[in-house]
Amino acid sequence: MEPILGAMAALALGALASLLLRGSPRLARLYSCGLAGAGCALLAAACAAALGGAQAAGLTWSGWFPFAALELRLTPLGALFSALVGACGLAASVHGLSYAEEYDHRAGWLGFCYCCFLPAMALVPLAANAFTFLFFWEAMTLASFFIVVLEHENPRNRQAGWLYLVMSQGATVLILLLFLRLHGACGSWSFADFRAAGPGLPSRTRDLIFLLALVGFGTKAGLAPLHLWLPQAHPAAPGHVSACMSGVMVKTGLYGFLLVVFGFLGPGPWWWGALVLAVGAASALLGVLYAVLEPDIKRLLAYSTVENVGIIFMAAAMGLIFSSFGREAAAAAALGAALYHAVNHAAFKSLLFLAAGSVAKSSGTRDLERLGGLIKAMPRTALFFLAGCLALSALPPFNGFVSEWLTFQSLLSGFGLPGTPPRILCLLAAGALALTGGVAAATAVKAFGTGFLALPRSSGAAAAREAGRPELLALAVLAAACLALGLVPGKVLGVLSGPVAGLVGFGGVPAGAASVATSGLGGCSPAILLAAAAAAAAAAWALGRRLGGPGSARRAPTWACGMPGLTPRMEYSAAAFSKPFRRVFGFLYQPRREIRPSAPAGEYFPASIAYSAGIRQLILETLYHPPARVLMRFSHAARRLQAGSINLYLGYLLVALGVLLALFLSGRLG
Amino acid sequence: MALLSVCLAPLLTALACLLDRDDRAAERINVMGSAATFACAALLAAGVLRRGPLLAWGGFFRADALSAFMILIVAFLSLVSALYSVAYMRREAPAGALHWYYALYHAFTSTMLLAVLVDNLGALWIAIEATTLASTFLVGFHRSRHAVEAAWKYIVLCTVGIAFALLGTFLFYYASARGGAPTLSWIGLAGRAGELDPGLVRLGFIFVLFGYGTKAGLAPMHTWLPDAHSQAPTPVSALLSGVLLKCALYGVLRFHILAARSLGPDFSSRLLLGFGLLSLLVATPFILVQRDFKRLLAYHSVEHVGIVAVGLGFGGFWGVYGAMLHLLNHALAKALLFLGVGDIARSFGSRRLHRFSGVLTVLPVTGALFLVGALALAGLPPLGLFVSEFIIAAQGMRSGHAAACGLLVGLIAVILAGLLYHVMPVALGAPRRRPPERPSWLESAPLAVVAVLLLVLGLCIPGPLDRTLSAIAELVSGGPRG
Amino acid sequence: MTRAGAAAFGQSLALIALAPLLAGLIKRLKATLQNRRGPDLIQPYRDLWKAMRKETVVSETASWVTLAVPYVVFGGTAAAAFLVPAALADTPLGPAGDAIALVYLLAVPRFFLALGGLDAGSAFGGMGSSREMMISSSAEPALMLALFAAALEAGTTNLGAMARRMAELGWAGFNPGLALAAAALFLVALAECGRLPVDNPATHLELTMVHEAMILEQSGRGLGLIEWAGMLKLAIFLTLLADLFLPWGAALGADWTQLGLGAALCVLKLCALAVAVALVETATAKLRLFRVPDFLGTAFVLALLALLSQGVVRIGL
Amino acid sequence: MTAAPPFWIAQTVTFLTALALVCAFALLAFRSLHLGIRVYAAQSVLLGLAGVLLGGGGVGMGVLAIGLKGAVIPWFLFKMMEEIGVRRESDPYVPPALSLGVGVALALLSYAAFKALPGLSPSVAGGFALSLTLMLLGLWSMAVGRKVIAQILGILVVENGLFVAAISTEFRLPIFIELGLAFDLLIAVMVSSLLVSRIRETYLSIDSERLNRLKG
Repeated sequence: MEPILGAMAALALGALASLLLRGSPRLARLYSCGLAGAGCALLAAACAAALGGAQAAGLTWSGWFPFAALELRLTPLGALFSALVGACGLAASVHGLSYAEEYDHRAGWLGFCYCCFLPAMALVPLAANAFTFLFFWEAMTLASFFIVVLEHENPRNRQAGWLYLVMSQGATVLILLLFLRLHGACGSWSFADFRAAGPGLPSRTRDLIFLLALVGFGTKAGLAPLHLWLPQAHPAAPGHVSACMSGVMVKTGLYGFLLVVFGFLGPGPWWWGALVLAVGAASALLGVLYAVLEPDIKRLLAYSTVENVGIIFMAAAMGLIFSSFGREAAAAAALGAALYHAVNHAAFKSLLFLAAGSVAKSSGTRDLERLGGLIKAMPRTALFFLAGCLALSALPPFNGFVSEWLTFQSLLSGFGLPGTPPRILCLLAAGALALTGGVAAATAVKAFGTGFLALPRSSGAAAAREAGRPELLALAVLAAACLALGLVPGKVLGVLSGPVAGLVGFGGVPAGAASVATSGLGGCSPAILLAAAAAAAAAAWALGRRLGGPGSARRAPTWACGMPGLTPRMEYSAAAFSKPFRRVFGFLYQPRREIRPSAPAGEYFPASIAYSAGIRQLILETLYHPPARVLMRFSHAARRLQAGSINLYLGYLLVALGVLLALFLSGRLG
Repeated sequence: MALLSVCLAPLLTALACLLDRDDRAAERINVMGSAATFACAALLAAGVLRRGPLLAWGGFFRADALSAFMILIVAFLSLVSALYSVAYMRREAPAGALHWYYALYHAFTSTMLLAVLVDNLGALWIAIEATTLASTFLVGFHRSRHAVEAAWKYIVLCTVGIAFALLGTFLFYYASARGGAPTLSWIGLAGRAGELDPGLVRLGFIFVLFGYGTKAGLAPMHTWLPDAHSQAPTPVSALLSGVLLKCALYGVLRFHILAARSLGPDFSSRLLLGFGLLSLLVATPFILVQRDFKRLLAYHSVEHVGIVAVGLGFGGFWGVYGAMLHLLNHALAKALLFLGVGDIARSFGSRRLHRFSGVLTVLPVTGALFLVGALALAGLPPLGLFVSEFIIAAQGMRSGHAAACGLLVGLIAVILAGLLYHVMPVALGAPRRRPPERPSWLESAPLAVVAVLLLVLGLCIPGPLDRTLSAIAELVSGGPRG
Repeated sequence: MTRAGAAAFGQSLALIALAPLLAGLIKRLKATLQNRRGPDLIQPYRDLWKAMRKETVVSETASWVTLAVPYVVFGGTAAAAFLVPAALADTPLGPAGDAIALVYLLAVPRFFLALGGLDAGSAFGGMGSSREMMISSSAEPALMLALFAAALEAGTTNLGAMARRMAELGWAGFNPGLALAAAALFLVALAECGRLPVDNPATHLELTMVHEAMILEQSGRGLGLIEWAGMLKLAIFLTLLADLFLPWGAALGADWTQLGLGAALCVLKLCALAVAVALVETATAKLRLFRVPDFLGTAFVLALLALLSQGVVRIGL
Repeated sequence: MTAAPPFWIAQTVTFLTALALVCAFALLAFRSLHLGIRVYAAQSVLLGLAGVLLGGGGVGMGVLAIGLKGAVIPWFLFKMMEEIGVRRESDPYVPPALSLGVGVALALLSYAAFKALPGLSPSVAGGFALSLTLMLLGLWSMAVGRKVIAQILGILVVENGLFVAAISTEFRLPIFIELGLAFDLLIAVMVSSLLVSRIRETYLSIDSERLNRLKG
């Protein structure tokens, strides 16, 4: 536990330093990011060590509040998530060293919030009693809120910040009620007592606690109907912080859900798993379908976070279903897939957000419509972004493939379950996951293709410069991590068996070679596939050289239907690329299109045409606006209660007294 | 002797201000007077903490843990407001009326201190009636049409309300006749609580709760509160909502102890819980659609008084502990926000805060304090109110009021959304207009101290405060720390 | 390297080598169905030979992606070829990849082809990539569920074991569920390999081509490799159909007689499927682009029914 | 328990308090403010006499009540009305018939409340019930009255209710209560006169209709 306290001390020092050095932004940035990086490195190392070890080091300080002590415990599951925080924090801090120049006018305040955000997020998975968990959970939310509204001059950031804080507080209220209900049952705050009291609760209470956990932690994780804050809040934050938020903060929601449902409640009725599977599938589909249309690169990545969280919750749902039918091995495999995808997503989403941040900084815009041709100006960033895109669309050599493969395997083994309804659910979920995979690949092609290839479509994109060296270092490390995680699935599943055992009491991941991922129904080894493909490519290259000689390529202008020269206006931009999806999935987007030609100057050609297109935010309009409208109408009606005349107020007094006396007479007051 | 000094100090200050026509002198006397009052209060509180309850004048004055706690809050906040009003009122008050203002201000403080210290319930009623008198003139100080209307409603509604409290006091007095010589001394009644006539106690508590509830701003008797608090000068409204409501609640609490000891905790707790939840429900719609900032803060007072009542309603050691802690936290947060809003309104020269944005960038110190106050009021963690609301909610769930606890926590979240929706455009965003003048350091210093206190209370509960709150909780709930 | 391993390795190499022959056969069959002589069978080899020797011309706006695309496409497709059992009911990279891995492995060349299309910056490449991604994302659910239906029947997702299980079952294995899965896979094959109802392989008309549009800017050796990979992909899909859904005759053991018989039967099945493809291509006209999702929707419904009958409730007797 | 008062005194006290109750109802019925003030004066005198007759501590309070509330305050109110020149009738919000009905209901409620208490002797219960009735009627008349003067009258009637409670118990209340009552009376009159004058300055009319600017 001591190294972790050391890490927290380093982060606290970073926060202090950035406050003291408000005067000189450059120093404040370097100190805050540097110390944050050091702290995260220490944290990651300590947690990684604890992942393997069985002994759960603990720390209790009872001098904090009279009714609840500060309890921290290093459980395997908690260590895994804290290690994620450490790893992503390290990469983001290194990247922030040069990236955060863009925010130098508020370097001190950003550094302070950033160095408060990371320790709070790191300590949430280590909390061992309800009050500690809630305190750091709220502190994490508040610190990230201040980062989201860092550039509060832009009203969109303010609106995003408000929505984020209000939805997070709503979720925290549900989580608070959940912990209070458990506390009411066992009279103490520590999670060990919750775990003991959980199974004994009446089934109606267990269902209530499960629903509270799903909605509360689901909102924080960004599951479908509750995800509206995520695509607005994450892009508003600076690049290196939104990487932490998207990569790791949503995982704290997952950690909370797993802790409560698996840790405290234990196996429950199978409809729990079915509900989570349905919500997960909906999140995956909705997330990716909105991502494919999104022109803003950071909002695209935020929507894809909603998709990947959906996939993780689908795998966790399979774990729930299997454990409710008493199939421990399959449940362990499914949870292994969920945790594996959580780790993978943390890696490649941080990589993509950091790269997007660098692109936004050097090209001055986040809009794919105005990017393009960056591969020539920023070749290395483009390469790392490509690696991230390959991982995002789950293509073999990279890590996205293995965890999606494992999820498919657990869905397929769902057909072994007794009874027809679970099988039909697994069937539909498998279909949804496949469609999600396909559209995710399209999103990745759009992001990389229209963003980096062909000609730059704006002066900013044309004048882009390669990212700074610390940024490239962070991106390189993360890209290597994505590749490594993809090539040694067996070893990673072995490491994950500790946390999985913590959840389902049975770590049982089938032993196999380090580079092979096996499940009940089959196995795959990305390393061998990569080797085979490389061998075939080399053979083709050799054949080409023997037959056609050195084969140096000659450069010539692209064919542009005979027009004098290729202009950036001719190439396919993001909106054009996603046009087929807009048509095919029109029922969801209900796209609208407005073309207003101005008064025709000549007979045939109008002087100018105004074109505007957009899609309807279906969820916002159907699920969020009606209750808000009702609440406001009720409030305006209620406002007439204070109508200003003193006679009315005296009437209220009389009525209140009359009611009290009537209650007294009726004896109901006891 | 310390007991008397606490009451006399503000009275003497009031007299001195009254006699001295010169405004500057009045300001100096005011500062010295409030500092002296705070010193006496602190001394007394320390004394009570060390040596237990103190009696003076043959039992007429009594200072137990509850009184000491209240004295400290009243004295501290009146000191903060006094310091603030030196700079603020110099620009606001019409010439020559300043010494009247300070005289009334300190008279008002002394009545509140008297109400908290006196043991005789009749005298308690008189003191609270005296606070109404003093504060009416302060509310109507601006002589504008709105201020006069607010003062008129305030005096009429409160006088009528409190009359019923006196009837309730009569009933308690007559109820004590059954066991022997009737008495109005609280200690006497508390001692003989067992033999009081239960029927009379029930009816008496209903009238007392109705009476002092009107003064405390519990719904539906709260209608005077938004008008009075929004029209009064800022330092006065800070004192009104920060402390005066609490003194009325103190009155209710004294009778709650008597009723709990004679009838068992259920009767009075259920009433308090009912009124508390009703206050929360009534305050929520008003907060969501409020345009005027001071009225918004006034409705927040109704909400937080409701939360304290709910805390007392949940009862038990931790219910009372949380309620008292919330009382302190809210007093600090409300004072911080009212004074902050006063600063901003005066710097921009208009009350319509919705027309201004980017206060944080234009007035960094005041904007930051304003934001801290708003986040505290919303109940966000590093600041005190989160802790007290957590304790109350926990006790709610433990004592079986699961639905009430759910409603409490849900409404707090809705109110958070409403408050932030109003506060964020004002505090953040690009500034549209530069304010003609900046608040002086004298105004911002006391606010900074209050903000730091809120932060400290949010992170941990210092030893002496914890001991005081435990003593109060044991006094009220009778049970040990469980 | 046991005999079985060598045989499996040999069969994959044969598949890669004979893919252009299969494509030539289909062109020749289409020609005879349309009453014309058509090119002879080995014409695709001559095209590849010519392409390999031609000079590579790359557009000025293109980046290293365009140069890397041919090798990634050919490498990925060839690796996929090693996963598919043809004559022998076993695959050289048995444990390395199963049905799901095959689907995702085939996704890699498609991903890079799309990027190659966008790289040159011409409108045609972008249009091709956008349409290709839309078609493939609509096809993936049907493909995945069809393979799941077969996997459920065989109790494993390993392709070799599935072929072996089908061979052992013989005629008993041919139940309605698998027939539906075969139909779904056939429709998906047409869409994935850019055959007629979805995309016209023979045309260069800008508005209709999808696969061709992406490789418009490729030339010389790269173009040759991509064409070869396209033909190989068609061969892979047809072999998959032959093994999983036309059960009888795959060689179980590794001795010469069984291998010879298996190879012969496999060639026979591929010719039958080639005739089917040719028939479909001459009988149907090209669908409008936004009718393709409905086409693939039917494939998805077929696959859904197949999986329902395999996993949930047996359709028929 | 001091000795119960002799029979004839009890009878007259009951008679006097009954008359006071009638006065309270009369206040609701009559439209004119002048008449209202005279009715209030009569009520105060009646209650004062009852207090004197009951003896003990009540004598001082009774004399004070008769003198102060019977004469000084009504004179003060008359002077204030002339100064303001208010029109004579009070045109209440609710027609007199309905307000009387509500008054009766409030009276029944008060008597039921105190009758329900087992431990009380009938005379004391009657006393408290009467005081609660007077207070509720005072509150009701304030709620109904449109003029600011009506509200002041209402407060004074409520205060009379308290006076009844003070004298109705056989134990004499400590001087604090009497002081409290007098203090409360002083406040009601002094502050209201001050405020009425300030309202007149600003609104130039004391119709409480104009006093509802502060809304929401």
